[in-house]
Amino acid sequence: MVDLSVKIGELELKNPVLTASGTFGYGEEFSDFVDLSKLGGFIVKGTTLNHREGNPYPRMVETPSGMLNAVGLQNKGVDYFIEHIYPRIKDVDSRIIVNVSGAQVPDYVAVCEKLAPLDKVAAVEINISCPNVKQGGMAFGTTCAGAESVTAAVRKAYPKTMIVKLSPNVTDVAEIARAVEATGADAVSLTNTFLGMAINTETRRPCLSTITGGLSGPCIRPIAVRMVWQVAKAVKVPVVGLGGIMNGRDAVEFMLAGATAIQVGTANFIDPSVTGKIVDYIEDYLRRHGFNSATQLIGAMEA
Amino acid sequence: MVDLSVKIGELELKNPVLTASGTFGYGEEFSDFVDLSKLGGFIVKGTTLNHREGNPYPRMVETPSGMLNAVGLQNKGVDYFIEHIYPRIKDVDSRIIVNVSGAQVPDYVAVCEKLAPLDKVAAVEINISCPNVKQGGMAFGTTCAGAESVTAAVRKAYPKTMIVKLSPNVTDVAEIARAVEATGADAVSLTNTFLGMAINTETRRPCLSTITGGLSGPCIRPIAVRMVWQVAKAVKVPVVGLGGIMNGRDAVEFMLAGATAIQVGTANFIDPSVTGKIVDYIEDYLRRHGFNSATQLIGAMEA
Amino acid sequence: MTKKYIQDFTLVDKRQVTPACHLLKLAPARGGSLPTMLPGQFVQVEVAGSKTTFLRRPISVNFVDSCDNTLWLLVRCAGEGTVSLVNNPVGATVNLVLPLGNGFDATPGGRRLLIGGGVGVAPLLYLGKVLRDAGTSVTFLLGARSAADLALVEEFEKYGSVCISTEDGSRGERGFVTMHSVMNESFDLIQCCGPMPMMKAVARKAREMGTPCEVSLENLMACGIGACLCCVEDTTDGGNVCVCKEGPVFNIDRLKW
Amino acid sequence: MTKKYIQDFTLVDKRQVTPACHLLKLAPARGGSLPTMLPGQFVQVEVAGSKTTFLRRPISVNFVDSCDNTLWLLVRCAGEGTVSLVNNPVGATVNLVLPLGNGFDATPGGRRLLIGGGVGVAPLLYLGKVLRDAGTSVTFLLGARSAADLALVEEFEKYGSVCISTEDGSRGERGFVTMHSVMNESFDLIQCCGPMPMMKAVARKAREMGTPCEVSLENLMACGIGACLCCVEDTTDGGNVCVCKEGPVFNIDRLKW
Repeated sequence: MVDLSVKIGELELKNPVLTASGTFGYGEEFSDFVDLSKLGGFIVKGTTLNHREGNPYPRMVETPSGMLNAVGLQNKGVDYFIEHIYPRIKDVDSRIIVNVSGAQVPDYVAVCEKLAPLDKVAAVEINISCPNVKQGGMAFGTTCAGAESVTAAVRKAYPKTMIVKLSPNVTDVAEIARAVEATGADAVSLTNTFLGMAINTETRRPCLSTITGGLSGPCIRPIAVRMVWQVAKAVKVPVVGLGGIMNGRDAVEFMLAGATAIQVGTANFIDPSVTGKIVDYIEDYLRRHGFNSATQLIGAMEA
Repeated sequence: MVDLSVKIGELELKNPVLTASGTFGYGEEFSDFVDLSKLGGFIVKGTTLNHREGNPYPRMVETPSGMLNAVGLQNKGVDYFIEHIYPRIKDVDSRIIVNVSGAQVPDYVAVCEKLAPLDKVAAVEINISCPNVKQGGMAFGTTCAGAESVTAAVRKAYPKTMIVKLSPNVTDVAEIARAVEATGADAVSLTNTFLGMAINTETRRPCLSTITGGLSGPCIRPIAVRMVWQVAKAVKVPVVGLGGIMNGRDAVEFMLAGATAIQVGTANFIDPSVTGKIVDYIEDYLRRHGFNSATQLIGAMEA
Repeated sequence: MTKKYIQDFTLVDKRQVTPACHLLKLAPARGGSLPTMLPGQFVQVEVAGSKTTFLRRPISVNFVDSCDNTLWLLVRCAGEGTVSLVNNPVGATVNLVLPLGNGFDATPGGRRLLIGGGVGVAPLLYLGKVLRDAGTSVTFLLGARSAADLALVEEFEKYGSVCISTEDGSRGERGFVTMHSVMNESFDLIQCCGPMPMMKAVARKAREMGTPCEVSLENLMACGIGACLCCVEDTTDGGNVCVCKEGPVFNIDRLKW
Repeated sequence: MTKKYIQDFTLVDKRQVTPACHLLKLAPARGGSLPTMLPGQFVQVEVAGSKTTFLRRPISVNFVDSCDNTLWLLVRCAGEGTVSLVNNPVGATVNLVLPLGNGFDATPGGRRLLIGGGVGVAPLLYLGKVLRDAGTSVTFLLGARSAADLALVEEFEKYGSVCISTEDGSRGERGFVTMHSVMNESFDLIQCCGPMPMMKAVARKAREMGTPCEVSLENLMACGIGACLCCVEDTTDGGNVCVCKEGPVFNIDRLKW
């Protein structure tokens, strides 16, 4: 009998498999394909203080082993989430984590204050790394000062588990990770998408309405694994790893690199049932390799 | 009749197609597959002051739409190049550019001083972005001060065209590009490989002897195109674009983003004859789209 | 909303019907009956054998043949993904996510004009069949560049009267569908699928005639189930909505064109 | 050095010869004769139909059949790339870069022992044929886990005497090749290809016996033509050298094991 549970700060997860913000809707979209109660948790899409229409179409282009997106945090705002969506999903037997974005620090604080009273919202993931918004977003995630300002402010306002989602578009991600750890993050998650672009050479126009967008998918997995490895060595708080996880093997790779839990993102678009399979794979992997707890995989790479 | 020629500083190329350092040997390895005189030029592999054995095996692992390598600048040193290799290749009717690496600034200077007298070495490409060496390499390429120190010193010692090869593993590549432009670079080339890693989950050991390596291939092309676009807007000197170019369409994409010339790297491993096909594609593309000169493609994306 | 499945199918029959289009007939790999599908819904097809294809490809339901329990997909070779898909040998396994989207208004009654252009004729076959079975009179108006590009005309004739427009006049009336004489007759509802310029022209015409009109959009999409928010269309009532979930079929009153 | 080519071939015949291995026979797609290939050289095979395969796969030349102008490749299904390769239907086009590497010492004369393990027997068939044609006496020692895993034994018997070792004793002598009685006879040259542990054991044995020995390495490689410097082996005389160019065949005196 193997124990799949892991802990992110105070937060206990029944297994390390989470879903990445913006790739799993509010869970409901996937209930025909996967038993949500089988997941360690799901991270609902980027929520902002006010309603956001997001960026104009086209917002997506396929790339080699990946895709670029420029959704731009389209969402109906935190109040709509609390009134209309939370009641529908709160009874799912899994952890609900809300991803929070903002243009300025007070936005993050206001959203987190509104989410704090919700019993079934177990944690927030602070997004300081969205590449697809003009103000805020990645701007906060690419400097220590910016990252600290958001983390410290939210820490004061939000008592439960706070995960800070880091940008990979930096010279030294470990330095940013140390900065948010020092200012009160209970965990860090990485990586968000990589800033990229593509051009239609026949029309000579950019493929995305915003020209640049966020690259995700297995194409960037080797970079994400490296960053998770660097950050796990640099901080004491748990690291949540993501970036191109397509199957159970990839999930294990991130854990061996130092991740305590993992997030499945783009893979949900290709196989909406993949998260359940990943949970099964991890359990089988632990058995095959003679481990009795998922925690034994964390940083277990033998260099 | 279309004109394929482009200029990198003082250096005239018969067409924009170059080969990336470390992916085309000294040209000779490819002479059975492509007429070298058809290329705009080829960049011979990273040359250092002294002989280097490089890193231990294993040095390579396949990744989704790409590969990680950790060769570590294996080469026989600049003197061996001058005595044994240069005489063999100097009469090829194409431009020879030597990629130069070093652990300290004086190494770069010494190598460039030795190369300067060679008539048929048209330019040097200063590698301040190798992710696979302990000292120097990427360390110089990830800060403006480091990049400036190498660029300024080589500029004093080397009178011909100097291209500085930039690292993508930075927060703001445009800032580094401006720094090397200000200190005397005639052109910048980007991107070098992205720092990544992969783990064999069955052995739980890293796939590379050095744990981390450089990621190349079409997987990272969207990031490289974005960086070329940002740099081309930030500097006046020509930009040489590379990163996952697999065919003529990809080459055109980089030029539309702002590249004056392009380098073909990893694609040479999969189709050793690809460079010739890319030259043909560009010529055909110009015809199809009613251009009469390759220079008209540079930065011609309509945003 | 219809229940969604991710399911393996077997390619049981394959036929090239125009220079650009192949008809694929798929049956559930493990037997059993087909999921309930509505006319105008689509499926997300996994493309296994192409290096350069990462995402699934959305293909509209062309026909559901309850007699031999097959799902028909009309696939236009538009790129490496669709080429690789039609190159599957008969007997190959193809994974589908289905059924997706809302579908056309299939409420019986009134006179319907179903207008299709190119591969856009695909969803109209199943729609026509369902309407005809419910006793609704159906007129198809099929447009193509030339006679050779018309797909499955003989199938359409089973379910309604068929009018044809070809740009070169090689079959039916010469010109675009909007110039076809049948457009002068009166209908209670126009339902249209085809290239964007054609659908916009049809929408204009429908507004002139004051005839209600539905169009089926094919915005670029990743997930097909309303999660990625990539395929949005800016609507008059709801702002950016997912074509894969609230569409692909929209009444033109909701569209800003 | 043999001239290299990048060339399309047609898969003309395919046969599974062991649970893990398939024999593929390839002929030049546009006709013409095969390039000159030396025993022990290899080819780089493009894998078109696999999402997860980016690089070519190096496969050693198993046999060159000048009668029907085919190149034989013995392919072990080791991952998605090789599986996709053997799943090619007869008639499929396969692109090769060839011939690559140095090859075995094929100078006639003396008594040769050719030792192969698993799929490593592949290059020894063509080597044995070339040696036998030159009047050199050839003894094959083929090793496998069990009888079912032995490939092409009847082919080997055409070119020399065949000794067999199986780990389970289901055919020939039980145990590893290094335990086979034929190892007690004296040879002028041992040439070996197989799993690394086997080749190292053979090398040890050869050193004990004072018999010259060549082994064929299969270090992971990208380009196959000496450009990427990924497949290096650390040699006693030359430091890190490319297995794809200076190898894959090395005299054990050059190796540090």
